Amino acid sequence: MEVKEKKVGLENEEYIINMGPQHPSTHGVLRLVVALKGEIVQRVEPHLGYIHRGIEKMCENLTYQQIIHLTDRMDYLSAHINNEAVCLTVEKALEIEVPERVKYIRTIMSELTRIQSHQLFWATFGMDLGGLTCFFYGLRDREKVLDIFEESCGGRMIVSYNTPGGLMNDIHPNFQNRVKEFLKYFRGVIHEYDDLLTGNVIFQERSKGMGVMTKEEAIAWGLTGPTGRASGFSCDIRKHYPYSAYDRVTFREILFDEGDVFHRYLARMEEMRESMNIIDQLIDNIPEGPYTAKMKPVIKLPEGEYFQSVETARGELGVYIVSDGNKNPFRVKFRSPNFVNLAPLNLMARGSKIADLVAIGGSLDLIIPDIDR
Amino acid sequence: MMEKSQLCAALTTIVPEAVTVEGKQFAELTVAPQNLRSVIGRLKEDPGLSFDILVCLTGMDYGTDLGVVYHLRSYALNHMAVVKTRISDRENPAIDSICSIYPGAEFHEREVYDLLGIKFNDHPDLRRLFLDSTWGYPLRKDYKDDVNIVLK
Amino acid sequence: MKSVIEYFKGIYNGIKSLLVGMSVTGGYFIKPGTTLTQQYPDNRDTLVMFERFKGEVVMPHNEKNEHKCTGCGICEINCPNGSIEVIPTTEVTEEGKKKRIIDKHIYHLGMCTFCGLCVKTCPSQALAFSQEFEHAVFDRKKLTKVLNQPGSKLMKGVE
Amino acid sequence: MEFSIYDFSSFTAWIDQSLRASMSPGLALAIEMLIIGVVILIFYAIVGLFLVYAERKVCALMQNRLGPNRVGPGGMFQTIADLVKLLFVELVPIKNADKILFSLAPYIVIIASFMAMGALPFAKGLHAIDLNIGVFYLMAVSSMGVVGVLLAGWASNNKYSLIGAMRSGAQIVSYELSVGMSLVTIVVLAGTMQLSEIVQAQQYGWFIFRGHIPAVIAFIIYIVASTAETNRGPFDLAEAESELTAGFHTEYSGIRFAFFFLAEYINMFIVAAIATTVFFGGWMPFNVYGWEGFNKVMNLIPPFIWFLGKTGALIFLIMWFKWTFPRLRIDQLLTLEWKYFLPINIVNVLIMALIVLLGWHW
Repeated sequence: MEVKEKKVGLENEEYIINMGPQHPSTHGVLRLVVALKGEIVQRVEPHLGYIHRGIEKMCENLTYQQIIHLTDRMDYLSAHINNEAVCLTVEKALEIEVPERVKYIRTIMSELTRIQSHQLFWATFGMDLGGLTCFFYGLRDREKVLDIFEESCGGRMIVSYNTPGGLMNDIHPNFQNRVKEFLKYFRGVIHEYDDLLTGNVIFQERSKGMGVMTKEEAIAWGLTGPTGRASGFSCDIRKHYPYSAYDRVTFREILFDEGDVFHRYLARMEEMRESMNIIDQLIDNIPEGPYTAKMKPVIKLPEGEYFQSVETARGELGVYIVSDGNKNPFRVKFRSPNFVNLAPLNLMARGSKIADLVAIGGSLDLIIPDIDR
Repeated sequence: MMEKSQLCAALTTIVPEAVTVEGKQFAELTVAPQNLRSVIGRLKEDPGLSFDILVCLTGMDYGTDLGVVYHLRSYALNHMAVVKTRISDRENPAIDSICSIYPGAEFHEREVYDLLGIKFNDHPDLRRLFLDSTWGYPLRKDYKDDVNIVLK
Repeated sequence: MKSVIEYFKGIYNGIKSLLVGMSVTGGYFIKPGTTLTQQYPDNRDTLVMFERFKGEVVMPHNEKNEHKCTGCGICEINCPNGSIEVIPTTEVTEEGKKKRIIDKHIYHLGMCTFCGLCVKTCPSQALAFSQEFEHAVFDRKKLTKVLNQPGSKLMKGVE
Repeated sequence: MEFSIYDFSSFTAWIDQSLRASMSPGLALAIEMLIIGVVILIFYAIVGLFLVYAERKVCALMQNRLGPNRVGPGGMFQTIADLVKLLFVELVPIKNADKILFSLAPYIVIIASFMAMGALPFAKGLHAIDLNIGVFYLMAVSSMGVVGVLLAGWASNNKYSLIGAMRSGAQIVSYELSVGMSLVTIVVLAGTMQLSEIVQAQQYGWFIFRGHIPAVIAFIIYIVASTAETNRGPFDLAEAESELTAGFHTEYSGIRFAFFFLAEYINMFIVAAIATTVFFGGWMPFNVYGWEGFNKVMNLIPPFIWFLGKTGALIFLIMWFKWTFPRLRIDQLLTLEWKYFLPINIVNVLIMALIVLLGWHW
């Protein structure tokens, strides 16, 4: 009798494993405490803070120009878009209209950033699922975008190209040619992405129907970006609240209804194509003009609160600046998309297998420095 | 899509206990902490407003008071509103959690608790998120850290 | 019957998708010319960085060992990380006026985040980015550099 | 004494006779065993090192890279350098690990692959032992490695290792079935289990051609199932890098890890060699009945070159799988076996038996 009781006790025992902070599939220092029953995930509990640098606190002692270089380091794959978010907030507060040229360049740069971010997503997602070759193809193509960045901005990932009122320097004379060259090249090789992964029967089996978020759940949890749009939640800031030159271009908002891993992946693949179309519409029409608006050397925002959202590669990045009239902000808050997208991980992964947890985590495309800030 | 002034008028009728001001960007509501949950609940449920998504939840330290700022958005109707609340008790600040209304608020509230020390009543899992329990509340204005924060 | 057809259709489509994937990798295997690897230490001589590449902050000197830095300290104020220290001194000019000139322009490469604000805000364009990217050193002290060369002077005409 | 690279039987017989002439039969047998052991050990090391190098180069080219190219010409000695490094790496002791089992596990894995090596016919007359149940023996010993994997996972006192080992157990037990069934298909066709006779029967036409469609299906199933049995991608669930860090060998370091690493490659060689022997005529050159001139040219190439060439081609195929496909999930892996391979295999064996009974094969 006693033996039997013991056995029951063992059956109810959860097998707890620590995924991370150092683990190949967490893409950084995220720690997931996973309670398992056999291979089935019972509960996932994210533990954060391994790369918390207190960016919001640091911002309180920096000027608005100096904040820019910190935002590069939040979501390092959307560095340009993060820069733009802060710049737009400051410009909105000062009620400055930036030159048309700046708007066009910012939009092109943002879309290039989105493309390279999704390329890296494709690369690492393939690797998460065990297709190691994807990693190299993805990075190979991403290198070309980074070269464009390096030529104009001077940095590859950490670009710091935007500054309140405009850009740090004008685009390189070679910029347009290089971008067109890249678009031509990338249109030629993007079919490989589909051949290698999208169409693959193993990949489809692994990703279809996994980690489903319905539209209602996605809205309730505030999922944005491709993650939210794969669930049918129309949340593209570029469409709803156009900024920079997005009101001048036509593009499709990628929406799917299924909300599973496969459609999150598909949403990103489609977004890459859509981004190329946006760049196509803008690249030949960059107006001549100054690359920055006239700005005072010391920027002091009028007292008040300012909020601006932009669409990064992962979702909505909100910048909330409270100013008390000084050259330093009183409070800066970044509503980072990854932080919000991570929250329902437990909901998505419960009841699936460890391998699915990796796939689900990969499909959210988490950037840990953006979560911790 | 409603104009800001229209939205303010609608807000005043639906949530009369909140003070509605037309801010620079959005309609701003100031709510007493005890009314917070019911106000936000009504903002979400009302079909004319339908604030379906909590965009941002910010903890604030105004120097004397602590505060929480909620940015709500309706994607269906394309408008935004800001709900603000202030807590004067710095020693033991507490406010109602809105996790039951917006499940996505869970992490946001944990973050605010972690960095500002504001407790959220009825939060399902209120623990510190980034820092360990021996740490202070770094986003408070009176936070002192002589080792890591060097001001020139 | 329908399920049987589905079963075999599934097998057929699955195998086809696998073969398509294999054709991509196999295609690259038989085209070894497509490799992109840069053999880094070997191609050091031919490796050219982009002209705007933010390698490290330098202070360009002309052939007469003159620089443009007036020692105003704007770069120091603008640096978000405190990686620049300007140590000024005074000098008596020919007209007998006291003038602030630079003694040492200290640059901590280890703290620099390459945001470019110092270069951009310098009123006399005294600073620039070099394309040097091999920063690794064995001693952290070597990352602290004095940018103005010993015995250098302020260029004529720069105020 | 005549010696030819086309037929090793006279050479081996000469060694046997000269040994027996000078000493007692027991001692001669012992010395023969010793010689064979040393030869296989050397061959084992060479094949292992070469395959590691080959895999790196193959995957590098598939991924648009160059692969190892620093040590020696074209990076030839990279694997040797790695081996030397692994020999000097500290064997990290694991707290609370079952020490005996922990150190035993890599040896079991490597012995299992070693044993299979002995029965392979490399060329005419060049095999250590020609069992009359050769196919059966190969299957039996090659599946022994799973014991080592299970021990490694259990003894490591690591949760990831345990999951990896359990996956490996489930995987190998299931896929052993498919491997066996697909080999049985050919055994039905050949009418024997002796490897030398299987090879001999394929002189004019390899079994994959002679057996019509059932043989082709059997081959496809065999190559997939054996990839799974060797724990290689896309079936590398036991060591799934992105899920279980390194699975069952997470805690191993130094030479113990090298054993696991080497065993994986040798197992790949063995399954490819079995496939070569059973489906592709082993060391038999590609002969067509009646084409005398063509056959003569083909016969000029020595048999062990044929054998290694065919094996190499199959190994390349397995590598190609690994570097193209994403990994399966454990339940899909088992579904593939029990829902697709097993029923197809059973029907396949029946069809093959029918073909043999009716004499449709040629």
